[in-house]
Amino acid sequence: MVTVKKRQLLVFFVFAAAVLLAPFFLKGNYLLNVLVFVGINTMLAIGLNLLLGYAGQISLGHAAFFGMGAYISGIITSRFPVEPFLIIFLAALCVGVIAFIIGFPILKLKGHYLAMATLGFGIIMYIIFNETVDWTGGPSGLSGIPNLRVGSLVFDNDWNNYYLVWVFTLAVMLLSINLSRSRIGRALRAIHDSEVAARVMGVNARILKVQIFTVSAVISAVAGSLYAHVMTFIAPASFGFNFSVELLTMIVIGGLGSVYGSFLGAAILTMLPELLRVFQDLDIVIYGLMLILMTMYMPGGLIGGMEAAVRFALKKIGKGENNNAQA
Amino acid sequence: MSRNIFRMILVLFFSFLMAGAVFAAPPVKIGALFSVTGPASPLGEPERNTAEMMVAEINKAGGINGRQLELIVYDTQGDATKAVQAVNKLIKDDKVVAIIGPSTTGDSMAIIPVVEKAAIPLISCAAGIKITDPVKKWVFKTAQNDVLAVMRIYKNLQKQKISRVAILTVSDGFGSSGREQLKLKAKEFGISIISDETYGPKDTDMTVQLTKIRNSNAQAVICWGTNPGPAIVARNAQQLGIKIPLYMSHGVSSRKFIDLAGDSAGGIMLPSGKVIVADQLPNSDPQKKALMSYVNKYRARYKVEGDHFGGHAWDAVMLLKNAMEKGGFAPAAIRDQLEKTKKFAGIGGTFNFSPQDHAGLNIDAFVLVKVEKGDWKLIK
Amino acid sequence: MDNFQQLFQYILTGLSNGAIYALIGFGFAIIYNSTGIINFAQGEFVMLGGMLTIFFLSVFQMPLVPAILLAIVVSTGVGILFERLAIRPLKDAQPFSLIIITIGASIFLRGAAMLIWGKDTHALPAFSSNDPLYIAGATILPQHLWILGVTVLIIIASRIFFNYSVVGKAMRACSYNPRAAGLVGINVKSMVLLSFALSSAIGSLAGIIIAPLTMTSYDVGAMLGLKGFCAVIIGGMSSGMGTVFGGLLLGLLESLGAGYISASYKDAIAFIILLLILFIRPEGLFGSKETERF
Amino acid sequence: MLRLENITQVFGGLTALEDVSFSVKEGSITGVIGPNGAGKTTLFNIVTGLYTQTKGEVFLGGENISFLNTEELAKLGLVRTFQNVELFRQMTVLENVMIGLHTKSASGIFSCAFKLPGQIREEKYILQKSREWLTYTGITDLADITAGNLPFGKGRLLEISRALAAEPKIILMDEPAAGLNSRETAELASLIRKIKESGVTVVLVEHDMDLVMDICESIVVLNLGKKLAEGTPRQIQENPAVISAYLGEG
Repeated sequence: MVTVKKRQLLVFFVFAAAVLLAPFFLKGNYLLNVLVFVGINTMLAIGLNLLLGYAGQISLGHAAFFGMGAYISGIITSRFPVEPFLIIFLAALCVGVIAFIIGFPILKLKGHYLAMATLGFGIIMYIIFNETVDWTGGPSGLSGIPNLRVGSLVFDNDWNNYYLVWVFTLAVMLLSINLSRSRIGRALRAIHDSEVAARVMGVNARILKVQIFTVSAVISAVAGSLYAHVMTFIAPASFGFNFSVELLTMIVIGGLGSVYGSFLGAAILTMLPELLRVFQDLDIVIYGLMLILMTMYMPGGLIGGMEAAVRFALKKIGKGENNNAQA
Repeated sequence: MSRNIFRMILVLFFSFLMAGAVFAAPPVKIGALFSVTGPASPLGEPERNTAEMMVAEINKAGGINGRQLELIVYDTQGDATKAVQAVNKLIKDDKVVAIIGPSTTGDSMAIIPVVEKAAIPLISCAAGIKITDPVKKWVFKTAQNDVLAVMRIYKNLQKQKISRVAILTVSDGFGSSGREQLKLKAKEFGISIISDETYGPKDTDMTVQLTKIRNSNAQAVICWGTNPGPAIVARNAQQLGIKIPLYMSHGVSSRKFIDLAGDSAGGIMLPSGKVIVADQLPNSDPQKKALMSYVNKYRARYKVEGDHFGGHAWDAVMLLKNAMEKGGFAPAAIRDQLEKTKKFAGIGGTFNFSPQDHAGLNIDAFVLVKVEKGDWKLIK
Repeated sequence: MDNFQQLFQYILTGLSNGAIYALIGFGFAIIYNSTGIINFAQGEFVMLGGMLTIFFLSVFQMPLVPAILLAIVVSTGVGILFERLAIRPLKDAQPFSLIIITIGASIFLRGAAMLIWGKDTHALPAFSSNDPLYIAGATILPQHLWILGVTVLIIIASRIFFNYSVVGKAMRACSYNPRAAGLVGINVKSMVLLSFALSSAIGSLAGIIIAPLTMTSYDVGAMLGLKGFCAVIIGGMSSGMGTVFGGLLLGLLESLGAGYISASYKDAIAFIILLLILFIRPEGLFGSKETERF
Repeated sequence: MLRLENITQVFGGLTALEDVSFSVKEGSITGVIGPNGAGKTTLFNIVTGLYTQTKGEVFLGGENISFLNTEELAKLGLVRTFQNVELFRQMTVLENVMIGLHTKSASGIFSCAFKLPGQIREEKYILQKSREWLTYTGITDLADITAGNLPFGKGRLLEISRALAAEPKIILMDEPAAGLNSRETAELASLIRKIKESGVTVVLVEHDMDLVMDICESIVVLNLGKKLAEGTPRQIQENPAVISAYLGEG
């Protein structure tokens, strides 16, 4: 057990080191810009994964929390001179409170009904972003959001933004790994497998589901806030149902219940337009097919498939190591 | 003074380079961002088609100053995030010298900070007035500002002594921008908006809004949207027996609108770029030549009618071509030449750029047309 | 014009839109009741119906009625294929895998339609005349009557089918308890297949009869599908008549909301009602409460 | 220890339980028997708070627990096992038992995410205790296997280990011998005795009469939702009403 823990820590540090060193190899490359968005999407995917992958509760409206974070940040900073970074916490706090309140009635629902309720919530929020033109700028968007700054350091280029976003992303990753390896993480997975049995063992499923929903929303809001300041422009189209589905696709493809899977899925989907450019308009079809095929034939996602392959290889070699590498 | 000398050296240098190595010179890369898929695809698709057609044509004619062009098109899907990623790739990876598009105001606003910083000229094909107002150093646009369309309608209303109007706008970027301008300019023309309704881009029935308008004592209705919404509005208005004049925006100035609205389109008026009535223009119209050539070529290549969205891309490519012919292929030179463009008769109108005006068009860019017997009729 | 006439027009509009939602919702309910699956791709069958009819009309120059019939047959075929290829191979699927698969299917179908037929919007000619009918000062189009008529017909047909035919009864049995149904010799798999076939047929029919009014394009399915979904939730999944009332109620509330509150928030009104129903009475207004099983 | 008073449960128009009362002595093994459909599992569901009874009250150690949640009951020391074995199938055997210690730990989301010192200490305690419980039920060697891959009999043992990890005062077992072979049943019997000897009260619903007669000190018989009889195994075996109910059932 101790070795598993140590190995996990090692994996995380190797990953973190790779992330932090990457820009030195990508200087001046547009990939650095793509990786900024990979970071933001990784954060979002992890947030959704905590809810869906661990606790087994689906959400088709997560883009709404992302949007709320972005709009709270964007509207306030484009109007008032607010202390930088304070706004991120403010956005997270507001969204957290809202998620906590609506979490109680929403998470009473299960399965398809839960999916529908979260979808409805997402659409309502999208309509609000779209229609409150005086605040959000409506469909043509909100521009003139300032970049974040610390003293004389302004986060207005890819290099700076990369570190800004990835410091947050790595923190979210580490905290999620910690969480998944704790009594709370286990309780969430227990709810996923059998809610009744979990409750019989004293797990307060109702509260815990609302709590993780809130945490997930807060992570999304932080991502949204960062997104607003990186882009300096936001429009409702980025926070609609399509994006909620895109997030879902990320974790289905990457791996449900896996932090690194979230990263993998986010990276693939963020770069997908690049990879599919050859196919032009075909990408939407491929995207739909991928969702179906992955769910049918690789329910553990790519990370699950890779783990299975590694385990198989190890077995072949004869090490036969027992691992339960679920981060 | 020294700048001019520098520029001359640059120009000389480039011409020398090209004269010496016509065949060896790599093609000049131009980036294009259009929302080919997604909700704004009715705009993005003809734009992409037109741009590809024009570049192919230029290359066939020997390129610009002997150099071939290479058009790199990315799809923004009408999503700001994807637009920003794509523009970064165009600039940093493909190393384009200029960019045309995007199709929507939102996408344009999203990428403006990026092109401004990278110092790459952008010719947007979106209509939102805020793209070039205030003027941004590197940003130009070819789509007529929607305020010009608003003024064209209001002028006509004034002429008919109509002062009470109802507006019905779609709640997307196009409609909300139109709504803003309609409200802003009303007073100037002595018009009061007595009913202000909206509908969603995916709505399939507008009877309720029109019933409200019918009961509001308005003398005319102005509907602002892109297909298919306004066609449904036209049909619903006919169903409800609304007799007051119905104005549409330039968002539906294509053959498609008449097809969709059927006989309910009769009598509807709208401001439009001249492209749909190209053959009805007098030969004296400076744009006529360009318009006819565009209409014919587009029909020959794609088997459908070209519309004014494609026209925005036509203008963007041609403006670039002119600028590059005069100033070479350096981004800064292209920008400077663009800003000097005068009396360029394109599809969207006659462009006159200046350091104070990067939109370059005036109200003459629009004509008012009316649907008569299933076709567009120019109103003089 | 007086306020009463205005109100009456809202009600008429609301009811005719509501019938559309009910018809689409009906397709959801059929699949849900025999499999417990909510088919997020249902809206795409609505799109397929309209687009296929236009395709047959324009490309093959077919007359209207054969084109409609062929469109329904082809959409039903797509529904059957979908069940065979993507639903049946799954064993012990969790709800969220099914949600993801049906969402994937909806994206796929929409994308395929875009590739095949392009991004243009098309209008189908009205089945009968286009002259509005006047009822107490409010107007309605003959096509609306077609919609109302077809909805009523489908309701009657499905009542008869589910209550009196052997196959219909077998389908109902599967919904109550698939294992028990299997034990008494009902072929559960073919019942599931049949439910997909039926619901895609009804969906495409809905898409066809509304296309003259609402126009159709590759992406018309998503919003209509969601509205149909709201209709079933409001009415109650388990109740056929409930779905109809749910649809009509949704249509009415939408048009009254748009008329008296704000047209901008019309869709928000639909979804707020959806949430309220889910929170307060998840079995729907007309559904019967199921005992929760452990 | 556990007392049921006039429990009635109506589903729709159907009365599943009618006016059932009995009590369970602390430190005893009590069996609840009856033909299929007698309402035994319903009774368990009511006691453990999964159903809310239509009428009647439940007391645990003198405290009225009629309207407490399942999870609150677990904190008070009342846990159960399920007829069909409800394991956390995607988790390992060890992790399943660790869930049993949920009520014995308190770290919240915040301290878990940030690995505060208290949480680390707690985690060590949970791990150590869980291993002890695996030893107690003799399945230590299965610790790292995914629970879904366990054979049925071992799953049963795991479910009991998990319940014990919560250190309950009283444990309700729903047909613990169902699906076990005779050797496994014998092992189960001795395990249940061992549990009882450690001071935990046991209530079981069971069809295996030999097992019930062997280990139970007191038996409650339900038939068609009503209490038919109550007493020692001997008394029950001789009760004419019970005999006719069972014979009548065939």
